[in-house]
Amino acid sequence: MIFAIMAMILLPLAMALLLLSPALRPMVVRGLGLAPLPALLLPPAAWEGSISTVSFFGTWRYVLDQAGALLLGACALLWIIAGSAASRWLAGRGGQGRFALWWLLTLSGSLGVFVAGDVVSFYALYALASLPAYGLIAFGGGGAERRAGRVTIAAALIGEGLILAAMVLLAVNAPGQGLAIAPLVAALPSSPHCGAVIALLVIGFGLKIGLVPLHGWMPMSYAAGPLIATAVLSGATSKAGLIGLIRFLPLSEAMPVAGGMILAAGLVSALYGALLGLTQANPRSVLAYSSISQLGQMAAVLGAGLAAGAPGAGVIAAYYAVYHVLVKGGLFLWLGAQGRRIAAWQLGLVGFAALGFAGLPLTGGALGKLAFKDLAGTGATGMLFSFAAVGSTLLVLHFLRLARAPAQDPQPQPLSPAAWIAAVIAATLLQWTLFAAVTGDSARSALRPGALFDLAWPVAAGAALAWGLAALGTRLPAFPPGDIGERLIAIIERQATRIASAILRAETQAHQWQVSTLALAAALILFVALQTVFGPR
Amino acid sequence: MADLFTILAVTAGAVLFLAGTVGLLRFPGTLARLHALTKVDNLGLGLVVLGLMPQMGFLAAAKMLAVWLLVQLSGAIVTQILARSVRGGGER
Amino acid sequence: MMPLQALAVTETTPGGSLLVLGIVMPAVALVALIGLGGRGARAIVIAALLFQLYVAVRVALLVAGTQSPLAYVVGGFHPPLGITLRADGISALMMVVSAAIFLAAAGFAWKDFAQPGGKPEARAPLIFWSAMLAMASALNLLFTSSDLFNLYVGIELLTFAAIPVTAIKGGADTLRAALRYLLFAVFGSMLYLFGIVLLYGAYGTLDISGIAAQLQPNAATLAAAGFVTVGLLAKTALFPFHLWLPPAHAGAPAAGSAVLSALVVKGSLFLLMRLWFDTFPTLREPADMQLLALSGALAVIVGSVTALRQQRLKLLVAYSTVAQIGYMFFVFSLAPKGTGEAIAATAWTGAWLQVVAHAFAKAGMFLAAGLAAEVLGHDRIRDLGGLSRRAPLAVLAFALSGLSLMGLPPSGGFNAKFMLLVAALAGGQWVWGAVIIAGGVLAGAYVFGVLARMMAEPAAGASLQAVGRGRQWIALGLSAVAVLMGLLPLEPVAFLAIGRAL
Amino acid sequence: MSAALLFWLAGSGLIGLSVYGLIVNPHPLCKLLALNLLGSGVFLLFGVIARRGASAGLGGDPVPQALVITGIVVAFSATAIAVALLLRLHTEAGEASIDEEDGQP
Amino acid sequence: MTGAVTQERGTATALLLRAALYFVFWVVLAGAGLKDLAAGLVTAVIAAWISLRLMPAGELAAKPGPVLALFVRFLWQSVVAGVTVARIALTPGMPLKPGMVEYRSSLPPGNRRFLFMTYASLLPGTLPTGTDGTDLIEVHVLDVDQPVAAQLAVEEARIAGVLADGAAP
Amino acid sequence: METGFDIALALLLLCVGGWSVIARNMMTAVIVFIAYGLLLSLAWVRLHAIDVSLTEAAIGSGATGLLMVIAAHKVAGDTKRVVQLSRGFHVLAAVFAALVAVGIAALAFVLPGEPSSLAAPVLERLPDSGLGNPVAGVLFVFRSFDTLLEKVVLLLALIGVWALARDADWGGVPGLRLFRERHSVLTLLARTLPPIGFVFAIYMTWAGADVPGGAFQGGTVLAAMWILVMVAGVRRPPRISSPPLRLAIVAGPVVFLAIGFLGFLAPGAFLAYPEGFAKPLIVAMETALTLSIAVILGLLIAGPPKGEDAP
Repeated sequence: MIFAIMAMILLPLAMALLLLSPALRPMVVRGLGLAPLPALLLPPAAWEGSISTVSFFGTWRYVLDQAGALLLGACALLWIIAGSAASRWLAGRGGQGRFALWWLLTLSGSLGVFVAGDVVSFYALYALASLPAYGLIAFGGGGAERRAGRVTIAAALIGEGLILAAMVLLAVNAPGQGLAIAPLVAALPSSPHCGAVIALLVIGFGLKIGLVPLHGWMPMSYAAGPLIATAVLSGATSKAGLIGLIRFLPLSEAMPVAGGMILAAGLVSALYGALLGLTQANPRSVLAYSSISQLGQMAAVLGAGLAAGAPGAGVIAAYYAVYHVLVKGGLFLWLGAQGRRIAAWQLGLVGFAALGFAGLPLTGGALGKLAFKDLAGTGATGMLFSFAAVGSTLLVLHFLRLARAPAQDPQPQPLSPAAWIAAVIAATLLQWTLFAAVTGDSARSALRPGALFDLAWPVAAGAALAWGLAALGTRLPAFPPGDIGERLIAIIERQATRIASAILRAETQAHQWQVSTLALAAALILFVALQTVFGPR
Repeated sequence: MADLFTILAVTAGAVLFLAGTVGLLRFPGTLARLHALTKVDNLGLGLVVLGLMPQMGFLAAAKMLAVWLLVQLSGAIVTQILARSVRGGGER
Repeated sequence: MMPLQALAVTETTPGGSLLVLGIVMPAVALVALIGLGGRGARAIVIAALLFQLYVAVRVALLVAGTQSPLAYVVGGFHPPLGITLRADGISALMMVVSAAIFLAAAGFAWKDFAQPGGKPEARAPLIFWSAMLAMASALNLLFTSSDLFNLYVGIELLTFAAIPVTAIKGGADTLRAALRYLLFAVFGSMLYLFGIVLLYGAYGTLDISGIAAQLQPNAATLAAAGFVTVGLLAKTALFPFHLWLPPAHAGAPAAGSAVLSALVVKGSLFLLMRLWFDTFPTLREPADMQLLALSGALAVIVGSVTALRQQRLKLLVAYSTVAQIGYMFFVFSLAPKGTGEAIAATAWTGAWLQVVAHAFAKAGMFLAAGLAAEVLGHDRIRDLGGLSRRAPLAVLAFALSGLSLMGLPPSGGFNAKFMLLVAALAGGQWVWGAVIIAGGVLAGAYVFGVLARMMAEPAAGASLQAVGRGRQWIALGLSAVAVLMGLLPLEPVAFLAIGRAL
Repeated sequence: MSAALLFWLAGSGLIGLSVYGLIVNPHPLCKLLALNLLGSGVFLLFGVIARRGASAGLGGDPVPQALVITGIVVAFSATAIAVALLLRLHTEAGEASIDEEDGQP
Repeated sequence: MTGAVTQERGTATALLLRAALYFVFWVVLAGAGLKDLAAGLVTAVIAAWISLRLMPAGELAAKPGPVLALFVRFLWQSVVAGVTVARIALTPGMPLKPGMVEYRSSLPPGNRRFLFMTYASLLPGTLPTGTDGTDLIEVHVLDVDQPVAAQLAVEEARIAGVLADGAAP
Repeated sequence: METGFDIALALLLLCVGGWSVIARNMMTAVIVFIAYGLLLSLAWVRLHAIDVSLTEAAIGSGATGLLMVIAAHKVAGDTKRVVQLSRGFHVLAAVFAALVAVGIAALAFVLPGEPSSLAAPVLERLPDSGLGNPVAGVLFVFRSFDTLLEKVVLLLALIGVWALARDADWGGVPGLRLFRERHSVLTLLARTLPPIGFVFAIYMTWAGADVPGGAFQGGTVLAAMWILVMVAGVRRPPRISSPPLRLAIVAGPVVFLAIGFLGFLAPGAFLAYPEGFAKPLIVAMETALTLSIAVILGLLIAGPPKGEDAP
């Protein structure tokens, strides 16, 4: 297993190094779709022994468990599909080496993060999954793209900082335990800093999964950059945040307060994302809000799990996410494949897959929803999940309406349609295949009438609502992509600029000769005075 | 005898130093002041040296004489250079 | 934390003469360089620097082998009358780091500063190599001497060697920077010297362990500690005493900047650590140490933000040095005095890792920046586009160095910051922890800003010069060391405690 | 009052004066002069320490005296480099100022 | 001045003579210990060699007799000069009419003229302030009414008389 | 009487020092500083440190003063003030400076009562070296390592000054920043004084082993003579690339280093002297150092090479 893991992480990096040679560059670009192949070796192994660990250099340690394996498999498939499409898309295009470099780096981190078993590896691979995204988003070099890239990277860097703080606190709380994640997390509930660590984790990973109100960067980022890049960013790299929550939340311990808060935050995100998505005019933004909503539901599942102390919540959330990985990636690929008129069969297939987010029976998404039904419960929480599904339906229909209109700015080089079709089909097949392994129920249970009804009514209600709204001619207000998050970003940008200018002014003052020398004299006096007052006697 | 000589010579030297200082203050113009400074003080120093010579051994006395002669030489030359730079032509 | 082992009388240990050779041989080479007027300059320099590396490695092996410090009594006169040299774990480590970076910088500058063969001696090579040799000598002195006045001569030597490197290009800006540097540094060393005066007045010796053995917290000692510390802060360019560093480090030739940023500021920092942990361990009071940490925190924030706003690459890298120096000052407040606790050992290791990782990363980064300027003919950040085509290895070097400066694993910078963070959070010093994290975020921002530009398409009409692979590999090698340090386990390193009562 | 104490006080005063001059005097040459004055003040205090250590028939402790001699030479070296820098800067820029154009305290 | 009063016939003689003179100076400084004398000897010879490099033999060669006479006169003139200026300084009215006088020298530009100027600067009331490539010497005097030029001409003749006809400067 | 003199001297030092700090005109400030240096060497005499006094007069006042005079002469026209300091800032600076001064002054009263001194140990071990001057003993025996490094510092100062040459001027003659005159009586002085100065310089070095004096003071006198010769134009300064000059520069350090390494062989430690040979070795070293110091000081004052400009 160790070789597969190493190959999975290092192969993309090695290919990135090969890009240095102009001669090998086109070859590497052609092989983008092959880079994630080693990852496919891993998931089956997780099912045989459930959890396996390797470690080397003392610090570095890799773990394969079911949650990680589910996400890893799905993401690897998406990367393969998108990578093959990217190779074609890049052929003969300027800057292909650059694009391939950022692509491969992101790929390495994005897959590696699912098997990271110690805090250092996790932190490193998480960063690798987040930071090079800048290059993908800002690839075109336009002003909006660069700004989107900047905002994305700022969010990523801040998230990194918070996560690092959380990890160090984890390590501090369990001295002598080493740096493997599992024992550190196990020691967390008894630590005095437990609340702080969980808050840091939720905010840090929340930035990645766009938990409201930390979601502002997401619509901005998904609306910019090449669609091929957005596909993997939305489908795969956002799951790094999810695996973070899965790995670092002490799910085996019932923590009603913390869990309840995460549950609430997730549900707010789920509903808010669905609602605000309806106000968007750009299909990419709509998909971004859909991601906010979907990832919010996943966070809510984890919150519920934490509240109840259900260790299985991680696997269930991951299972639900698998569908999102491939279908969300596929939808972006579909947008990129448009160029001409859209055939009806396309719209049908896309609609079927996308309504999976709402839980349309027979879709893979429906299976995901069934898997977490127990965790969601039947009370108010369950109802809220259902409302989220209603919202998702509305959102998907809104998306389809927007996407049906001829693209204003048709892609000069459309992506190959095979990519999105492959992604959508893979998603559906994967969900059906894995259902039994994850839930323990047979897949047939998903076809029980009760289950079908539970799944169908929110979709039906959503469709009716959409029809009603359209019939009444209701016009929803238009919000800029990112809404309050965007506003928040603008405020932060303004304040940051102000603070930076103030610091620069202070620095300009401080490097004046007279100020600096005076400060030296003052420091001398202060130092000696402090020594004299507080020093040893 | 030697003591008396010493006292007289050193006193005379001191008086000359005083006169030189008075001249330095009173004379008009830098060049005139240079006269006061060099000529009077040189003599003053000479008298002091002369006065002290009997009080010490041969070698020490010779040392002092050598000092006086060197001061004469360098004093005379440095004065001229100062004078020249005061006149304004000296600096390149 | 870990005071010097109480040593009644230090005697010369086997291999102790290596310490003398480490200091004297570069001086011999310097004398030969001046005396021979350009003849054989290459051979002299390369021989001296290789010998330097040999000495450093031998010292490190001996220290590691015997698990005890090396010592040498110069001239056979023991303190308080004479001077002794002493190399403990940290000395040996820094000697190796210094020798390695000097060799790399020399390799980088080899062609630029070659004496023209067969022709009369040229100016720049003589000046550059003389200064490099003098710096090498002075640094080894600073790492090993245990006599405070001898160390004073050492820090002055280091400054005087740094000045010509700064001023070698000769434009008005660099001259101004060099003059600022000199005046400010001499101010600092005068304050240091006065501290020494007080110590001599109080203890009648200048030997570090001699003073430590009889240390009393009396007024003279407290004042001395203040003067010595503040004087060295001026030389280390801790905020707000950094006025000279950015223009000076940005104005020197790339190899010179690399050595200045990587090593020269560390010389006085080393001395500062030596003083507070070896000479005045019992004076380390929280109030003062928090003051140092506060300055360090300001350095991190102000230096990083200022770096973020620079328009010239070399200035950005120089301001990054201002910021990175700040981290090293957290050790004063994170390693509480008088304990052998795990926290203190963690902070201690973290600080030294930061010193070393920054040395390699910054040297690599300055060399990369130098190559960038060579390829493009300027170092305006907004027009760095195209660099990745002409000098991909240099861009890679910049990126790897940046990784370490940001504190992302795997890198020495990460290990350092992680351990400092552990110490900060375990000691309840949340504020410093927050600053360490914020510094990493800001560093990420400026490194990414530059990398993105480097990867961009070349500006229209830009003419790009080719640079050799060899020098790119040197820059990359230095950066790679900084990254490979990240493979070290995240725990206190025993070697750093050799020669100290842990 | 002993000579040692007197010169200690004088030395302290000189250090204070030179620190003031170093901060406020605008021209680098004036700063350099103040630095030299600072150095001489520090040396003088070292001399007082030496004088306090008069014993064994010596008028002062020879170790600090020797160190002061080394210190004077080092300070002179700094002055020589500084003057050279200053004059070259004067030639290059027409003015030997080390102030930067921006900022007013 | 020590160089000026040396009588020189050839370089070797000059070397010996000057070395002897410097040796005397050394002894005056260092005393007559055995080691000291040995060191002094070496020093004196090197000093004499330096001296010859700076001022070749014969340039200011002088006749011993007149030199002695001039030296005595110089001493006396020093006294007169000092007393004169002191008297002026201490006299309430200060009888002083300072001004510049131009003197045309008959000595060629170079060391001989410089020697004369130096000597003149020690005379009462006169202070040469400079010369150039011509025969002009500018002299500052304390009393422009005195016949300074005539006095200087007399003194110049004395100097010229002392100097032997050596190599041309 | 003596106390009165000391009080007067201390006050004078403060006044003159203060004057040189606040003087408006740079040339005035520098000249006052030179006077201050001379007063300071008097103070050193009062502190029973004749060696330091001589060094202060020669280097602290003389050589430093000369450098500063040259600089002040050149930059006299600098008037631009980029930064105008407010009155408040002046007051603030004065307050902090005063606090520093008062603090240091107060230390006089809290220094440990029992002064520590190395005078006795120095005297005890001095006879081994054959030297009579304890200060020379410290400089060349006990702490000769410092002294060796100090020579490296001087070399580096020279490198620092030479670094400021233009590339085209490299190898040429120093630019003698002093005014040079052709028709000056200075030439007479420059032809007559140097041999005497030489004898005196060698005497100072020679005697330095036993009485105050030494290589540094001797070297300074010698340097002064050399500068005199160069300024008067009697001898052109040598090209900085000339081999004899380079040899003279490194002679002292080379001998010093050689003797240092010799110590490895004979008594077995760097910079230790073989028994009985200490004094001759030290004298040889000091002689070579005198030459090197003189040349280096002269070159430091003469400045970086300026090419073959018209004299």
